[in-house]
Amino acid sequence: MNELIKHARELLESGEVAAVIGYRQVSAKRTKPVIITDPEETSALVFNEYCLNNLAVYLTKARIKLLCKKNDKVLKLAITAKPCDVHSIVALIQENQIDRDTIHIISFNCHGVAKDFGFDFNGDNLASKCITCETHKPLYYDKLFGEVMETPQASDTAIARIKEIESMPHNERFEFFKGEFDKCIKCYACRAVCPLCYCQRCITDKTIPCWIETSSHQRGNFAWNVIRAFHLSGRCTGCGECDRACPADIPLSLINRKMSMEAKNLFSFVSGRSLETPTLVGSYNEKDNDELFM
Amino acid sequence: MDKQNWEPKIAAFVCNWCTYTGADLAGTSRLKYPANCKLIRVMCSGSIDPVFILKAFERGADGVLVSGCHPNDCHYNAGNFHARRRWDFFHELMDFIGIEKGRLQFSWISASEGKKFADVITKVTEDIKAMGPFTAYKKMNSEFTIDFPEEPFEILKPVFQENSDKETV
Amino acid sequence: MSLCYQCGKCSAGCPVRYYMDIAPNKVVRLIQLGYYEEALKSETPWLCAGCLTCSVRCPKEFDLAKFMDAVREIAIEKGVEVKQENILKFHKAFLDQIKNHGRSYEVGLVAEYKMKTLDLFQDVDSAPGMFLKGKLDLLPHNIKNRKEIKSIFKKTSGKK
Amino acid sequence: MKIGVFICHCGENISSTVDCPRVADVCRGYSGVEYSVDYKYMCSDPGQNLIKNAIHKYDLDAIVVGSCSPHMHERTFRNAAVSAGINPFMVEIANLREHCSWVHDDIEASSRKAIELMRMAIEKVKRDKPLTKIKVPVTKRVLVIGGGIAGIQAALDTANAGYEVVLVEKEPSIGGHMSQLSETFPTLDCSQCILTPRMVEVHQHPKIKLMTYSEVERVEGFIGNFKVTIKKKARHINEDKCSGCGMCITKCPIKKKAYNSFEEDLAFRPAVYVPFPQAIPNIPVIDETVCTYYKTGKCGMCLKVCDREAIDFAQKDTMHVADVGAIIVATGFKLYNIEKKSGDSKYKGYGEYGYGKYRDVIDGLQFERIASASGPTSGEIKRPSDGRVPKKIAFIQCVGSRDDSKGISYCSKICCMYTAKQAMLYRHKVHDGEAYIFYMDIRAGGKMYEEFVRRAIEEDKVKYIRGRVSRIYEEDGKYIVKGEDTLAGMPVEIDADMVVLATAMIPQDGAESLARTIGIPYDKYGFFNEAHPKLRPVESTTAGVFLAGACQSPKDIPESVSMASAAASKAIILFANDTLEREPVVAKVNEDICAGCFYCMKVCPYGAVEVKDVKDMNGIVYKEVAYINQGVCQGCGTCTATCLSKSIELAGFNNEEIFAEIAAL
Amino acid sequence: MKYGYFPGCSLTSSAKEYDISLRKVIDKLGISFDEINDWSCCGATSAHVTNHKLSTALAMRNIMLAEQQGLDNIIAPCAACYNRLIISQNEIGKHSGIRKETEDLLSVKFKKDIKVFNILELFLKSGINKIIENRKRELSELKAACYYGCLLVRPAAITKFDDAEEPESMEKIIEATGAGAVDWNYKTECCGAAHSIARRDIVVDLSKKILDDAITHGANVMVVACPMCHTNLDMRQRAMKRKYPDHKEFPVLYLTELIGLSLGMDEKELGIDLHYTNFKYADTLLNNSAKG
Repeated sequence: MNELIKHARELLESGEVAAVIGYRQVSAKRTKPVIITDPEETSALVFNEYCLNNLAVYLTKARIKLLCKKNDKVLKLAITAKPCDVHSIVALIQENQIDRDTIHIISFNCHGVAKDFGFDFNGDNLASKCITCETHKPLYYDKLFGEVMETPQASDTAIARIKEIESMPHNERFEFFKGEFDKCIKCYACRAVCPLCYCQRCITDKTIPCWIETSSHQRGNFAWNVIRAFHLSGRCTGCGECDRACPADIPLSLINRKMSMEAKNLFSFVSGRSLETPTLVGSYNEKDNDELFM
Repeated sequence: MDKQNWEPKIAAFVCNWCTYTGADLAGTSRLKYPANCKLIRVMCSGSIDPVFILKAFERGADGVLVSGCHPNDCHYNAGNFHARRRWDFFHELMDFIGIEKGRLQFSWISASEGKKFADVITKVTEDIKAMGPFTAYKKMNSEFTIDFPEEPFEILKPVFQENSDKETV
Repeated sequence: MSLCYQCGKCSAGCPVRYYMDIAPNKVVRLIQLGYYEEALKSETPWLCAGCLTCSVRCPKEFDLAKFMDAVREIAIEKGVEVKQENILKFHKAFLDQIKNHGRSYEVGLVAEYKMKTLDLFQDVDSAPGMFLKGKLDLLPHNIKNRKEIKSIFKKTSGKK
Repeated sequence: MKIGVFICHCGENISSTVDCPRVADVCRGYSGVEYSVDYKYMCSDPGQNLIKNAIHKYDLDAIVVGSCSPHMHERTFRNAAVSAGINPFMVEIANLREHCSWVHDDIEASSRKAIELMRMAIEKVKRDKPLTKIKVPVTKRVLVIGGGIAGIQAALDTANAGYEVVLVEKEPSIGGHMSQLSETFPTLDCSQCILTPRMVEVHQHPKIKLMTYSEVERVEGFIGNFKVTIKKKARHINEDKCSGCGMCITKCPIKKKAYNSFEEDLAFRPAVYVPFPQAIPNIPVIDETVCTYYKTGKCGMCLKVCDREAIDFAQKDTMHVADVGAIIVATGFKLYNIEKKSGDSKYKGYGEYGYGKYRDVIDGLQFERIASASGPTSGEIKRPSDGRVPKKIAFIQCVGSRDDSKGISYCSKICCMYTAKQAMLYRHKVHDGEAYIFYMDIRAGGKMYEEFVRRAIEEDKVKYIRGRVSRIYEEDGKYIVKGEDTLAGMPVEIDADMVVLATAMIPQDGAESLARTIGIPYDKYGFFNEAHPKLRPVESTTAGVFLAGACQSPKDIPESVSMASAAASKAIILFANDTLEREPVVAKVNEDICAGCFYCMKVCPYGAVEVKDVKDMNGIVYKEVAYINQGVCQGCGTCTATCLSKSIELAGFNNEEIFAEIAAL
Repeated sequence: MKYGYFPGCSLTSSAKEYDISLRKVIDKLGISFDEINDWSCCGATSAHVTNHKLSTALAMRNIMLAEQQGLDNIIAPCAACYNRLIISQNEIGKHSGIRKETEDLLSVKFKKDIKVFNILELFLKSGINKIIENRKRELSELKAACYYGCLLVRPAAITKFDDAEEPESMEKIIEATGAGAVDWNYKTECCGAAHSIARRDIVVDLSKKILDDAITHGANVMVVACPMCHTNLDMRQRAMKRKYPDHKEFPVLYLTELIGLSLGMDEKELGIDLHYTNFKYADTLLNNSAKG
């Protein structure tokens, strides 16, 4: 921990970075995001199993401009990111939202986080994404901390859920999702918390013409959730923040997970894993699956 | 409503260069096919947004067909390749959330495939007839009515026939 | 089959072309046109040495050697009279050896072949030499699992 | 908004299964419809007048015509609307014939469908916006790539029409393959005699800028406005100073180190050379790879003998930029001449013919050089190996061509003719010689072509044998050609003194990379694709890029020349106007809400999307957004569907219009 | 590297010396073999020319045995065996129907992808340097005509190791032994082995042509890698002599024998005395110097 603080302090003091986005502890099993610009405040920085937030969501063009422009000079922005958060950063770089050269990634060898604040960190309370995580060491970073530790064992309930849904007949499935989507109160917390929902104006806010009905009724709820899932298909890096944010407990990341499985299945692609691989949306292969087409 | 006399409503999004022209050829060849399918012409299959399909269902379609040029024959070189990727995804998503694959069908029909166009329309219409009206979606539709073109004359009954008891604007 | 455009490159390169009654490409032509009987009766498939020269050089990548194998197989199945009957007899004798011993047994092979063809004096010049040099074993090399070989023969000889 | 609805009966084509008056009646009831009428033939003059008069009388803003396919008469009705003062894009066509009356039998069903189709079109037209055609300026200069006969013809035709031409040739001289040929079929006139005057004309033409020993490096821009970067390779000779006296060539001590590629490697050339005596321009090139000066820094013999001080060892490649309005690609062909070890080439070699192993097994172009009066043997037919006159010669057709196993399925088209010509030339020159031709089919379509082949057989006694050769091997200085006469059903063996292989025509080296540079599609062999195989054979699918000659597919000289003239006339048509008009169906970005993810840039097949900086009032960039170049955009709309924030709209097919159509389903 | 060994019938009888010399040579070069237990005939050529199913089953039985024995690869020194094994394996890989049929016949499932190598590949892969290192005898006077025969390099699409028309791999091995190789025309021409017994007339004609071409091109020994070819070219020379009285005896060696010679083994050891034609290394030298 001291190393992290020392490093952040050095970065800020040397003037290399304008700010450090990180976590601070608020109670025993709870952290909060913090943006630090004063070297003196770096002592608040922590990294542990309760650093749940995906801080990549703060990497927006406007915020970077606001934080990093210092007297005609553009400084770097440092961010503490779990290996899985780095995937989001990679995706953002690939979608031209940030520039790799202006981001200083401080990452950690990670052995998982708790599913939510207040839970003990153990196999029973492991966050869903950590169960199948394959990147305990970040794929891209500028500074790496932390020791390699074993991840607690847990069973993959999400995949079992997907299998269960897939085994239902279509009409039941439709009713199931209709019911789930119907809980939506259109608070758009899922959108706000998603690092990849960076659009200045969301499709659902476009009213001339009206793309998605925003009134709170089944049809509009359905359309919004389907299009949200589709817009993240092949882009979602699986951070699961939408699930945590949703006040109505709609299984958002379940659909995202299913679509990520399809991306892997159909196109052997996993989002946010490599800066060199072209993004799935926006590229094509002449040999893509053609079975669909008569 | 009498299921025997029920006729499905099908929307087809087709590209201007291949499938629309293929449909023209089906016409000049006087090939016969069911009258349930109405074509919406776009420039390229690459420009069809998934929202179009949701909108079609929202407007009471029982099925949707998307069709464009064969791979490598796109008038715009690669539009259909991007479309194919998009549909590969969207189709899986729709299937997962419970919309049967037959409701949403895809094809490549070239300008010279008038016969294929007629066959595809016939097949899609029959498939959807066999599946019956898309009541699940229509139920959602009925919950909150939307404005759609006026129906001044008797011959065109309201679009949402199944729920004609509900009030429509 | 419809791949063949009758360029004749197969016949041109065939090492045993001079001994054949009709050119290999003509066998293909006959089959293409449906004259199966004429094709099956021809000596050509039997004289084919299976050297694959035609298959390797075919501009249409048609595997003529394999095609000839198939013609022979059909000819046997249909019981068409084989003009080059010695060749067939040899093949049969050879397969009998394998069937019985699992490996080729040359003394038995030659003996059976000669019994079948009554061509007793061919190779009299080489056989004694072979014995002297210890190349012909008087006893066959039997493999252990002859049952399996026999069953393979039995299963594959069944009518299709 | 006042909408006029016009339902056409199309004689009985529509009205036989669609109740047209009823359709017109129903449409009259839709909101916004001011006038609705049905008529026998809307596309006829009276029909069009009906539309025009209605527009005037009812002061219509938009019209919907229910008729045949928009591919048939959209333009007709748009023109009618324009002449009555309505924007042409305020016209919608509902396809009541091809998509309705012709394909359905039931009158009730097709009438209902017709009404629904009309309803969709009416809803769309309500959302239509007036559009104006896009005007693009035209640079009236053409770039011709390739200085063979096709390039020469295209350059001359364009230049004679009064436009400037930049002719780029990668070799030191123009002339191409035609300058290598001895005599041409079917007239047997001397190739160089008819070509050389054209070459000189190109050289002297005031409108043609000739750039030899140069290659196209980069092409930017779009129709009417291309910006081309051309690399001029270092000749190491100052073109302005050189008088073409040839002293350097005569005195160069390196005589036998480099094969003469113009002579198809049948002879050597010095380190400083012109490809052939009639070369245009007649300026030599120093070959760095063999010149002693570049190896040891010594020699400099040419430097000493050149009294005009034209030798410049330090010369470097230079880049030149040209603005052109059209590009004519005429890069031509080369012969399939892969030796037995084909390496990573996509074509396999011909080991069975000993090609590349036996010196007297040569290809068609090599025979042309041997038969040419200006060639290495001064026109005498001699074997490359020992210089003997071959008394028996075998020609083999379809070597490479029509041979799937070697990677080429197509027919090279010219081999039948040139083989007949070569056999004829041989018989004319070697009276006691025998000529055999192994062929599969004779394809002699063309004026006087079949007669020419018959002449070879009947008058010159060339022996044609139908069958592909399987193997060639050397025995006692003869080449045993093993074939089969498939007509006689007999094996054939010929002990020839020389064998000529009519190898396939394949695209010139680098054709594929050039196609990518220009942005034109090509087939799996590397031949450039035409926009339409029948109706647009000289245009590429990229607007403003035209094709001429054998770069598109195998062609003989008259075909290449006519294609070149056609391509030139396409360029001239383009230059007839100062500005270029094009359909306004293009995509446009809403810069206010563009998030700058640039997925549109990734999916655009035409590279029409650019990065645009949005500046605040102090001139400081505060945002990068996508910008679509309207000249380049072809209007496919793939970007509109890919855009996640829906910041792009395709004019003429915008989302509001399509939603309206869906709503009216 | 350890190799599975499939000798094939000929190597146990008419081509004993091939087997003997091969085993001696690899022993010297430090390559080890693991013979397939209870191998059976590959079915060449009689099986595949008359019964396709049978031929595939016979060939695959041996591959199956190798798999069961835990081998990764098989060396098949006989060109015909090699050809049958590799073609059957390829067919099974391509056509799931044939695969299933054969699997049912043999009541097994093929799991592993066993590589089948011919003798040339064996030496190219792990022999050339060792041959050069262990060279004991000067062989430069030998001018070998390398005879591949028809089955060793065909079909090139499946064998994938050398050019089908102008192969050069055997020459490379020959050069490693220090002997010279001549360029000649009949490298891959067929000797007619399939008709060795039933149509001896054909075989004699074809073999004679091959030998003559080698002589014309200045060879003083022929090197083969196939027992069938050897039988035809070596044993049939007597019949040849009867048909063509001016035929001169021409020595035909197995590739392994030549390698053995260069490694310093003597003729008897390698079984060269089992040939019908005489090959005495000393004689050849003598002949050459007499000519020269």
